[in-house]
Amino acid sequence: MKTSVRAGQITTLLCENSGWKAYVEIGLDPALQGLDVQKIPCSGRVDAGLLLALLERGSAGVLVVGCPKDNCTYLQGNYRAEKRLAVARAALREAGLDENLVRLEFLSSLDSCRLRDAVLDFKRYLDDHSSS
Amino acid sequence: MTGIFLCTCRRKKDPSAWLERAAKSLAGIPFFPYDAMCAPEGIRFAAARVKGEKLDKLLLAGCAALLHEGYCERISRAAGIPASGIDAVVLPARASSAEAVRIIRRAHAALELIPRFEIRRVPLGQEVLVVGDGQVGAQTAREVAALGYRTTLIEKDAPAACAAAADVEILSPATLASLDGRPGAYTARLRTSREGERQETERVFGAVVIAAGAPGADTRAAPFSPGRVIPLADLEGSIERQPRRDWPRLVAIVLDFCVDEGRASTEAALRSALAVRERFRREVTVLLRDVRVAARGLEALYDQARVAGVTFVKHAGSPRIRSSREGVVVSCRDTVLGEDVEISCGLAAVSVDGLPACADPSLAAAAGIDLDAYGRLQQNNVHLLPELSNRQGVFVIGACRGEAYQPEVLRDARDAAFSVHALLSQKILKVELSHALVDGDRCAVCLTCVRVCPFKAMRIDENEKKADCIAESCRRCGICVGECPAKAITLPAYADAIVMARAGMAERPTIGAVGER
Amino acid sequence: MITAVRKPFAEIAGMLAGREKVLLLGCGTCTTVCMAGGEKEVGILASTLRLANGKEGRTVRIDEATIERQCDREFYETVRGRVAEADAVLSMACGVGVQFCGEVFPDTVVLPALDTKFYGATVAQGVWAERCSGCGSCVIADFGGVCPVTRCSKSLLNGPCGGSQNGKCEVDPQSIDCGWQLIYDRMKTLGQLEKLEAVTPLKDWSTGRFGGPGKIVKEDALP
Amino acid sequence: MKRYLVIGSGVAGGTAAGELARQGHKVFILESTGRIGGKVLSYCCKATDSCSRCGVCVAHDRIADALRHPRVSVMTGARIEKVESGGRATIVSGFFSNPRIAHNICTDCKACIEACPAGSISRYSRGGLTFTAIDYTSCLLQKGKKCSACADACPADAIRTAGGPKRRFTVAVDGVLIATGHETFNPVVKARLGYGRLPGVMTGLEAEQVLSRQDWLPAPVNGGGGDSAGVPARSVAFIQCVGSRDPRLKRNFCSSVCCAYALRMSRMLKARNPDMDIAVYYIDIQNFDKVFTPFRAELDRMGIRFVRGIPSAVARTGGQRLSLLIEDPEGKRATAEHDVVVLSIGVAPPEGAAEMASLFGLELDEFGFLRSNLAGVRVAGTCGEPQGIIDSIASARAAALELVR
Repeated sequence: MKTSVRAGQITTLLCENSGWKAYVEIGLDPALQGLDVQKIPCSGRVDAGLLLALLERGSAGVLVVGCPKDNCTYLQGNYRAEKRLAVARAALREAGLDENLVRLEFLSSLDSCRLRDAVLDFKRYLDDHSSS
Repeated sequence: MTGIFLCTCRRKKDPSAWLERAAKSLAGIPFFPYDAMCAPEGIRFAAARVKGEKLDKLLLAGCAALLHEGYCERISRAAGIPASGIDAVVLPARASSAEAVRIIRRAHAALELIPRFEIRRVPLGQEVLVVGDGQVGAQTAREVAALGYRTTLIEKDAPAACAAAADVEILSPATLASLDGRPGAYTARLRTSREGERQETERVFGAVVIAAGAPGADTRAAPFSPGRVIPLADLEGSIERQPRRDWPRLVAIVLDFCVDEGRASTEAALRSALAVRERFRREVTVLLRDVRVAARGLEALYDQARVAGVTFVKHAGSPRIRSSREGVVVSCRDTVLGEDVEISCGLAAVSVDGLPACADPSLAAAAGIDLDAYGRLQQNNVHLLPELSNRQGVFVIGACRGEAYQPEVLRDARDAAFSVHALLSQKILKVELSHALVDGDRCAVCLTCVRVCPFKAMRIDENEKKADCIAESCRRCGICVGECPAKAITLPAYADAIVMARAGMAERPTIGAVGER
Repeated sequence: MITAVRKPFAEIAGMLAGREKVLLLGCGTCTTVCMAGGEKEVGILASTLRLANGKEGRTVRIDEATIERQCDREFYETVRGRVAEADAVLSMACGVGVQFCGEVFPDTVVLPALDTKFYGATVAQGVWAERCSGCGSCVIADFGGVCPVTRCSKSLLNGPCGGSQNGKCEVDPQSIDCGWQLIYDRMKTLGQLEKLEAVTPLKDWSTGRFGGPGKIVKEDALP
Repeated sequence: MKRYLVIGSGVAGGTAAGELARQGHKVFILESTGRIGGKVLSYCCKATDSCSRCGVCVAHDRIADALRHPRVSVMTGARIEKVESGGRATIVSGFFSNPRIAHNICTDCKACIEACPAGSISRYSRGGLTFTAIDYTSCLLQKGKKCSACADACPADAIRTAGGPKRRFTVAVDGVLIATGHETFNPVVKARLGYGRLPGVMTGLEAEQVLSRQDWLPAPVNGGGGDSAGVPARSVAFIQCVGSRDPRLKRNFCSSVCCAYALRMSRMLKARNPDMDIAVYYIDIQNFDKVFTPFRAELDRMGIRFVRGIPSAVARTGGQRLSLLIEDPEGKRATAEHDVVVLSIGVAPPEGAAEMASLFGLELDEFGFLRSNLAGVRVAGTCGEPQGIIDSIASARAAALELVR
């Protein structure tokens, strides 16, 4: 039986130089209501342990949004994030879970419509794949 | 104490019971509903409550307007609370009071975990080091000195060729051996040699400008041979010296040999081609991938060359050059005709800018500056362009980082001087001590953070035998936090516990089997 | 430092089958530096185990802790209580730590989470390579500072075997340098090539692994 | 502290104003329209998963820095009437339009937008840059009516109407930076390319505007034009050098920016829709990236087609498609079909460049771009020479240095 993932169970970690700026414009968009939206300084702040810990504590999925590559204000952050997401995905596979419970999107501060699409797409994915 | 300011402007239709319920649920926390938090009265209201209730942090709840950086700056100024002590959350338009309280409580719990950061005031040294005495370097030294900074210029070759201003100290031959420290106080180890004797001196500079000139080209990539295949730069010399009778019937000029070149090469090729054509009445064929004319006057120069009878062959990249009995044969795919062509000439001049760079990584290593995919200084990141580097207060300009096109040299020098001035004219740098913190007990001194920090903000404290973060160099990105294998580093404003609190989750790991859902 | 890599998850999960209270014990020294068993890796493995158990509906208690060094008794004091609560300790130290943990807690099952590899150096961020085999009688001085016992796949002491080609070792020409090429190059740099003329006598291997478990007693350090 | 006047609020003007203010100076920005930011605000981000370094996000940051700064005041709907020399200072006078919004006080509460009876007030919010803009062409006050609805509604007292629709000003400043930007070439002049006549033919600027809202270009359906509604185009042609390198139009200069935006846009489109056919018709591809050769190789790998030669005409096919008249390598006439044609229109001097030159006593180059030899008056950005965003920023900073020195 499929259940709808409650928005509040989705964690979105937005780099304050890209995803967060995009979010500020569309903060009242119905698609984004009720999500746990957090500002992080850079996608490079995220590590596998943190992602797994969030899932472990009840997050239905974690969406990390960083700047496009070579657009990271901190130069290397999004490259590091990509590697760490890979570690988290490997761990999820090992645990017998869906590795796509964590997702990394690269988009710029100008792309609020793509942020909305990314969130909606992730929600849809989790809805389609959540089992209970 | 953290005060919660709830903007009620979008809740005019809400029954007052909504607010009452919310206030009741938040009992014990200073809670201030107000009609229009984003308006100046709202800001004044918050500032007054901060004073009256001795609040040291603010949590704003309402619409997305409260999230704007500009708003945060204004309320921060009015209330005298640093931005790190202010947070804002969006409440859904139709949120129930319970829903709103849940969101507020989480953000509140997270904000409570953010420490109050002290501000450190560090002096910014008023001395500037310029590396390289080429046109860009010399011009930068003049510009910087004219702004009143004590300027030192070093040049690796002796004697320095530049005629910098009288108030610029010139050291040559001298190289940069290492650069440590922070913006405003970089310690540079300078290696000088006098009469063959090497000396090392340590000098402190507030800022550094690197204008070290073009990296060497890998000349093995083209079959250079004297009198037949020569660098384009040498062609200019031949034009001055070589009598007309010594010029072959056809001269080929080859650009974009391995990598795409820019306006500087195009201009040089056009000028040389015109000179050979007009002075010696010889045939000239310029082979290039594209004519790069994106600057004032270049299109006219190109027109002039065509009118003068210079032939242009646009190749598809990677032309081949071989010797023949008559001289040299250049072959390539002609993309206009769509066929392979061979040009036999007596002399071929190849632009070395089109050869792969064989950059000397020693300067980059000494200065702690990253390289791009060509091996030139400065990563190809839009936030760095054109003059910033991965180290604050270290600027890179000129051919060491990219194409140096003559009319832009002056601009680049001024750009760098402006950056130096923007940093150092503050005299005192105010630094909020919210930088990455290393827990000495956990630190295994593994050097991971030192190696991964893009900004060279991490070093090993030799006394404490642990990693240490330079607050002035740290950009608060948290890359080191995620990388540290000992979990010894935290970014105090974005600690794991704070992320967990905002997500409404338990701080301590769940020891039980299943996460608490 | 001693280097190690984490075992495949399936192997770890298999070892833990049936255990109900497990303590993951990280080591804050060598395996932290080689990024196999420090606090970060402990956290990742603990979370993975909890998520896996949750998925399967198992109620297993996974606790996590990291101590300074698992090869010294005193460091275990801080976790004594938590070890007592566990019915198995999954050690993320090298083999030394795993065994020593068992010696400190003789009644507790101690399981290895890592495969211990070698004594190595960090040759670049994220890359570790073997440099010493612990043979017990160091011969490096005679070979230009490059250890033939470790760097030569066959531990040859009198020149390369026939499998050395283009400076690479026949065991894996892609990734292993011929140790003897390295020795030769280094000695050439140091101007010591003539030392290679000397024939190295048979090595006494009993000072190392082949003489049985090693033990050091330093008289002046005894209490 | 010195006082500076920056004319133009786009990338170059915004950068210079923000940086000068941060260094402790007072800066006045004059903007001829009621909207800050210039053309860059209608440009799209051209990143795929990786950035193509177009600089549009950086430009937003720079302009936002300037607008937020307490020492920057912006005068919109402004016009300069007289420039005098007052010793070391330059005295500039003219008028600006009311209502005037103090951008560093405005709290983005939107009360004025709701209050305006003519619907003249709008809001821009993208990439961290948020401000309120007034369309003076429809504003009632500007039309001679008595209206102060926006000012009355503003709780922040950030909107002023004192002094009537046109308010005179005189400022004495230590330096002037002219950064009035550029106009784009009007492709209607090149009638055979079908702009304004054939649905599906759009300018690069229009493509930017569409792509800043969505990541596909609309194919003309049932005659519908550059509307964002519709079906995604499956085949797009970029025609380069429209109005550039063209002696017949007295525009034989390279506009510097069109290769950059067309190639970056095509990379973005292709990455989002890998099945799309994209062809770039060109004379010469300019080198615009710090590491250009791998960038171009990536486009080749992606399957973007580079076709040397500019189509001489665009026509409508029997279906909904566009047919481009080209020359094949043998010099024979051939056609190529596409759904949408993007004309990479060039850069032209700003409107009023001649007026600006005569006011300040500056020169115009042969194409009408500004040049200054005066110590206290500097020119930056595209009004001096066609250039991209990063170069505009650099030129603005270099010019600012000359002013503070």
